Amino acid sequence: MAGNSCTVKVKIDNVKKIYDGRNGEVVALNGVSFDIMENEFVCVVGPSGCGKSTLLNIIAGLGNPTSGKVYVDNKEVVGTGIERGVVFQQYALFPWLTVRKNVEFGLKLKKLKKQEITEITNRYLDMVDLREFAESYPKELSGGMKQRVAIARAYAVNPEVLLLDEPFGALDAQTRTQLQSELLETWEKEKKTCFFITHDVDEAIILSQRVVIMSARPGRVKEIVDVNIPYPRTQETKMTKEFLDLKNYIWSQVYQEYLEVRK
Amino acid sequence: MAGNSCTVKVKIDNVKKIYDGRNGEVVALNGVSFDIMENEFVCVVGPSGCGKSTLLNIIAGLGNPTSGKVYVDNKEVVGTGIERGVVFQQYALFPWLTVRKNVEFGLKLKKLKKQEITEITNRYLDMVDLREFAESYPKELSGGMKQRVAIARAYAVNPEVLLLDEPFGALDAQTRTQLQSELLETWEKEKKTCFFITHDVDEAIILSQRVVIMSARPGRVKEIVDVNIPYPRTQETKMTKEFLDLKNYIWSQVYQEYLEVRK
Amino acid sequence: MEVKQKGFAKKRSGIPDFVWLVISILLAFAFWKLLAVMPKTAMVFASPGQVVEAFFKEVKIGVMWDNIGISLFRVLAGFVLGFIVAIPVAFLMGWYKIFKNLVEPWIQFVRNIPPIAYIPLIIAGVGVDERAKVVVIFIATFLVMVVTIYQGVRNVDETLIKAARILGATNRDIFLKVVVPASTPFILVGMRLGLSAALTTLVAAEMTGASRGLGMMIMAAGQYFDMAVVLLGIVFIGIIGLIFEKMMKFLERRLTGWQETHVL
Amino acid sequence: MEVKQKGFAKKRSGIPDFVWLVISILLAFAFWKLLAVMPKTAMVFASPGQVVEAFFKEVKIGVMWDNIGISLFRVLAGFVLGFIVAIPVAFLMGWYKIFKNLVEPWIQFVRNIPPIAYIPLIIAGVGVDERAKVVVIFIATFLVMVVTIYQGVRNVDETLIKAARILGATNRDIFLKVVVPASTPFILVGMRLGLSAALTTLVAAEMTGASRGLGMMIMAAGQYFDMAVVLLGIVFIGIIGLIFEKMMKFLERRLTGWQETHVL
Amino acid sequence: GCSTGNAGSSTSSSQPEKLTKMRVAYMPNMGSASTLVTAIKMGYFKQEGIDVELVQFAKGPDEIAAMGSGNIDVSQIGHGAHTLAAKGQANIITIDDTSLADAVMGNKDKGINTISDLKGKTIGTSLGTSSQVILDLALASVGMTEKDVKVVQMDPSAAVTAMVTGNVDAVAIWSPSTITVKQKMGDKVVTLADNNTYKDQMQFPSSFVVTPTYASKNKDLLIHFTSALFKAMDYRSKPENIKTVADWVAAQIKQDPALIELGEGEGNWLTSKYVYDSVKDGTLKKIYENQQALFVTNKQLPAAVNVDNYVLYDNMKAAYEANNK
Ligand SMILES: Nc1ncnc2c1ncn2[C@@H]1O[C@H](COP(=O)(O)OP(=O)(O)OP(=O)(O)O)[C@@H](O)[C@H]1O
Ligand SMILES: Nc1ncnc2c1ncn2[C@@H]1O[C@H](COP(=O)(O)OP(=O)(O)OP(=O)(O)O)[C@@H](O)[C@H]1O
Ligand SMILES: [Mg+2]
Ligand SMILES: [Mg+2]
Repeated sequence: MAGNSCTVKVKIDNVKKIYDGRNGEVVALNGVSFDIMENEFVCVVGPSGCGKSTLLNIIAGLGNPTSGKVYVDNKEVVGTGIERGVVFQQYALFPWLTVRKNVEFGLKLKKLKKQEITEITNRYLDMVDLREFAESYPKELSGGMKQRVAIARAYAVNPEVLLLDEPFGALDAQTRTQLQSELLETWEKEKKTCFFITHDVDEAIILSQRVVIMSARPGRVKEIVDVNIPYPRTQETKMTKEFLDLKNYIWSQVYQEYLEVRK
Repeated sequence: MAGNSCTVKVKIDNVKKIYDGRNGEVVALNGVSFDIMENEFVCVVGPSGCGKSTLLNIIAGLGNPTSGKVYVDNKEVVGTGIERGVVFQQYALFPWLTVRKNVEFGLKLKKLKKQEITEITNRYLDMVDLREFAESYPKELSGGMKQRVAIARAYAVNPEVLLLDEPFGALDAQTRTQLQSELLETWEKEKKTCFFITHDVDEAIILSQRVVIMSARPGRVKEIVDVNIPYPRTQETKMTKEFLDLKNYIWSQVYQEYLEVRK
Repeated sequence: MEVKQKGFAKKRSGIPDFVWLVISILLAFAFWKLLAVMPKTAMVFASPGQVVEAFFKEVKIGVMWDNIGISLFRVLAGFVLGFIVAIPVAFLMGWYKIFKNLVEPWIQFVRNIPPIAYIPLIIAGVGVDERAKVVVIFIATFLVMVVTIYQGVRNVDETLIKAARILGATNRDIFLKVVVPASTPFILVGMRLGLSAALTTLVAAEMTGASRGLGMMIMAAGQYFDMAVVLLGIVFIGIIGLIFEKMMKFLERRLTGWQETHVL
Repeated sequence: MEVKQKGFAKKRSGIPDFVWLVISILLAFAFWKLLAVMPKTAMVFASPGQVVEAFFKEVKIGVMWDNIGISLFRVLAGFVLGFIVAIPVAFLMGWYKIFKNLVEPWIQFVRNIPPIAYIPLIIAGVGVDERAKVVVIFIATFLVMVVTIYQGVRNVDETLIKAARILGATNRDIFLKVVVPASTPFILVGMRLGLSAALTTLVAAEMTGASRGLGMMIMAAGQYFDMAVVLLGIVFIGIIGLIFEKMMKFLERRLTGWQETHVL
Repeated sequence: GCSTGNAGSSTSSSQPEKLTKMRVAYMPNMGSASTLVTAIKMGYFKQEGIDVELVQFAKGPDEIAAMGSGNIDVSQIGHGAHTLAAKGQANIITIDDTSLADAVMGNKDKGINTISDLKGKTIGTSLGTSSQVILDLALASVGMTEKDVKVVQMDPSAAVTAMVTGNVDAVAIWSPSTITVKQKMGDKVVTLADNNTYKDQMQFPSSFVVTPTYASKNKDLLIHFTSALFKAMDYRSKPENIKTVADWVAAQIKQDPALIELGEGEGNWLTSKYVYDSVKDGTLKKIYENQQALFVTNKQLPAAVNVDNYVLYDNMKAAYEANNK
């Protein structure tokens, strides 16, 4: 079973983000602070539009916070780094590359040997069941298949910190479950740190050690809930009282926030 | 409570669809036949890539079947028609229009009066909680907000047949539940016919009168399951034995198909 | 391991844009001065001073503004016509295969022919009045714009067209409300290049019998090797071009606010 | 209520493409014949027969192929140079604001100047050998391509750049592996227009002291009002243009297979 | 280039010496190319120890630009480019010919039979050329100016088109365009004035020029060069030779000989003796002075300068004397 070491891997320090929209300013994040330990699995839940993706982008180094800072390994984040991998909410596949080449993209940049690239690519294509479609272009894939390519691509470069933005949203329940266990497996085996955004409270509890509940706009951390259920977690876990209590609690917390939005 | 009249609204007759991919031919649909009654609510579930979106596109008149035919009101479908509305899996918002203008798009084409357009638009913007963001551009929205705009846009033109492709996939559980009830409400009140693709078996059962289970590639109809739970259905419905039995059954059926894909 | 991010970030350098423009212009002047002094090029490059002198001379004769005005009219008339025709033609080419098959080879053929080469043909067909000049510029701008906009039309995301159809859009609606806005980036390049083409064809256009105009001024001065006047004409054409570009920038900002751009 | 779908559907008409091409060419010939017969234009339009005659005459003098060959060389050399320079310049303009601020005004200024107007300047700067012709064509093609490709660079979907960065791409990688492929449609228009510009500037280029070349042939024949030879030159430039276009189509098919297009 | 240093051995063609290379600019017509081509064909340049490379240009100003940048040593220029000489940027090493090519022609169908009929009509011409000057002189002869007519700028080939298609009523152009107009319009066209009409007031010389720097550095070489030109001019001036010369020109500029032969009469084909005499009696000076006065009137030149500053009489004299010693 994986557990936290005591080192802070990602430190989010009083992050604020304001977008200058046409519609005036939108405060997307306001004073968000929390730490993610090395080899920790954190899930983030919160109502639509509360700033989850914004926070993920800032950690990834893709957007600058308006104020506040993010540190990874005690170093301030000033841009992207291959120690942080991202699965984007909207896939962001390269439309001019085949599925295989999309997955190989990061590996080639790492200048790995050809054979190694092929091996790794095949491994992850198998994981997401797309070996058959390796030579297809993204436009020839269904929504769920595109999402799976994005997952394979992010996993392939083997980053220390995985930032996932609703990675399983377009998948059927079965594929979803399977990819959940694959993710947990790699997480345990390879000591990754995971930051995982989801709308599915079940998923959040099954996967994570802590669930961060975000409040409605302006996005703040409403509460961080510890999930003290031992790994490995299975379908049966979902039937335990512990699980159901947690689920109800988190659900009701998010529900409050949701009501907040609806005035 | 809504119920089926005995008129067939949509007739799907032995539809086959083959894509000419780079990778050779992909048989996306093979011999799909079933009817959707007037004012019926049908949900479709099936593993990722099994041809659900393809089928929806064909019903919408956006893609021609390789063989077979689709009839709406006994007339063969040869193109789109405003009696059929679509919420696309990938939103398909017009990036150059504000949220409001996106929703107004179809209404303006209908040549409604200005005041009426504004009224309807506001109604649906309120429904999806985006009145505040009416003047924002799609790029300024979060994933879930984009999806909500797509929903409002499709509802606004008030089509007889609603074709929805995982319309709530990017939404938090609460917003999702709310939009589910809104959908059911309009469906009952305005006698709509709904064809609803989802990965969430709970959602399928809560919403529909029949659940179409599709088999893995080449997509065929594996089974059509009647949902004989009376409306209105609530959160409590999810605790009934009837519901849970159905859920388990459908889940296991899809699971079989999923295993099929994984060989 | 962190990669420094440069560019495509919306960061602006501290120095405001117009300062850069001024620097750029000063550099150009310095370069010009240099060319006017270097023995190899001195004969051809009148110095800035001589050009200014030439300007006042032309103003005094009373032809300067007249030349500018009439040339501007020809350029704009030809360009506007070209634009009005290019948009629907590009669209019809994207829409109706038959139309495309019939029209495209002609366009492909004509667009490579040097304007000076078909001047006599224009004179024979249209005559020597204002129409002839406008026609020459029209042809040049039309061809550039139709090629560009056609690519834009082909490039429109199909799902958006589908979405519009579903909402009840007719072909006309799709053209006006989807294809045109979706190909805005191409239409903008097309307009930019169209305006350039209009100006670069000005000399050729005014070979069809002009008694006024910047192109004529350049040609006539060239006969006497009056390089100050030639450069004066070039400078004015350049300035008109810069003004056009400013207008394009303004238009661009208005039309593509919805776009995610990297540099502003 | 159903809207008939035309166009943007991948349906092809039953008639194959080359038949349309033939029809189009035949129509062009008929039109030409007509122009050569109508009294108003007969004077200027040599008939196809006369042009063929002129062709054999030029072949017999032994200059035809030579003219074509040297012009082709100039056009291609200028174009290739223009392309090689335009790509990185457009990219740097999109990437480094300082570079853009410095370079853009110059480009904006020069691109509106008629090539015939700056011929003397080129001669003074570069001389009268092959280089001068290549430089004239280089300038014309470079300007067209840099404007087009720059728009393409600005138009690249930011999320793709983000995705590449996340995967460890350096600026160079992003340029080569994201910006270039993502702006392929713009690069293609740029190349098309660049090739056109190369051909339309040919006459101007060969004013820089040429004794061979299609442009020179046209100019010289024009002096003697030998319209058959002028048209011969135009026809050959047009044919070269059509061949270029065929090559572009081929390239396009290879490069944009990944794109969702509406018409094939 | 540098001087050959064997000025004395001008006519002795026996020694196979190293030839001095010179690049000479010309335009592809009879008036501009004939002397040069003849000198090459007859071997006159070789005899003088010079290897001439001809470079063809479309316009005089382009030649000057090439000369200014050092890419061309000598240019053969027409009327307009002489402003450069007056401005001190070029020196005339010799006159080549005077033009008989220009003409003002009217379309009878448009009611033009005399110069006075031009009033209010549209006239096509290339501004700044000798043809425009002839037009101005013609208009002046009946008390009109360009303000009384509508003058439009066009290339000669465009002017031909405009004339024959009736888009302009008259043209002021030069050979071979004049010939084309006559061919196409037959007796519908009337020639209202040409160079001969005003030859006392104005002649339009075309000349060989070099930059002043080049002139001062290559005095001897230029004498040799001019000697060769004079021999060629003498050859060309003989009526029995003119057809041969035309055919050489045609070959050089790759044109149909039949077309070029039409231009046999477009110039006053001067002899070296005429040049020598007119240098001595001041006729040549007068020609250039008249031309310069015109430039001043038309504001193409700010003020008159002394013609002696830019016409190298000594060069012509020396060359003639070398040929005739
Ligand atoms: N580029 C932008 N410009 C302006 N506002 C933006 C931009 N991106 C996001 N926003 C705003 O910031 C807020 C948070 O957006 P974000 O994408 O982080 O939400 P989210 O929590 O990921 O939502 P979802 O669950 O729907 O994906 C939203 O209100 C959105 O409108
Ligand atoms: N344009 C296309 N060209 C080629 N193949 C395609 C194309 N669109 C879809 N396919 C193929 O057709 C099959 C069905 O795709 P479809 O989008 O209908 O699946 P889906 O059931 O909607 O899946 P998901 O749940 O992942 O959205 C897939 O195998 C896909 O690869
Ligand atoms: Mg999000
Ligand atoms: Mg789908």
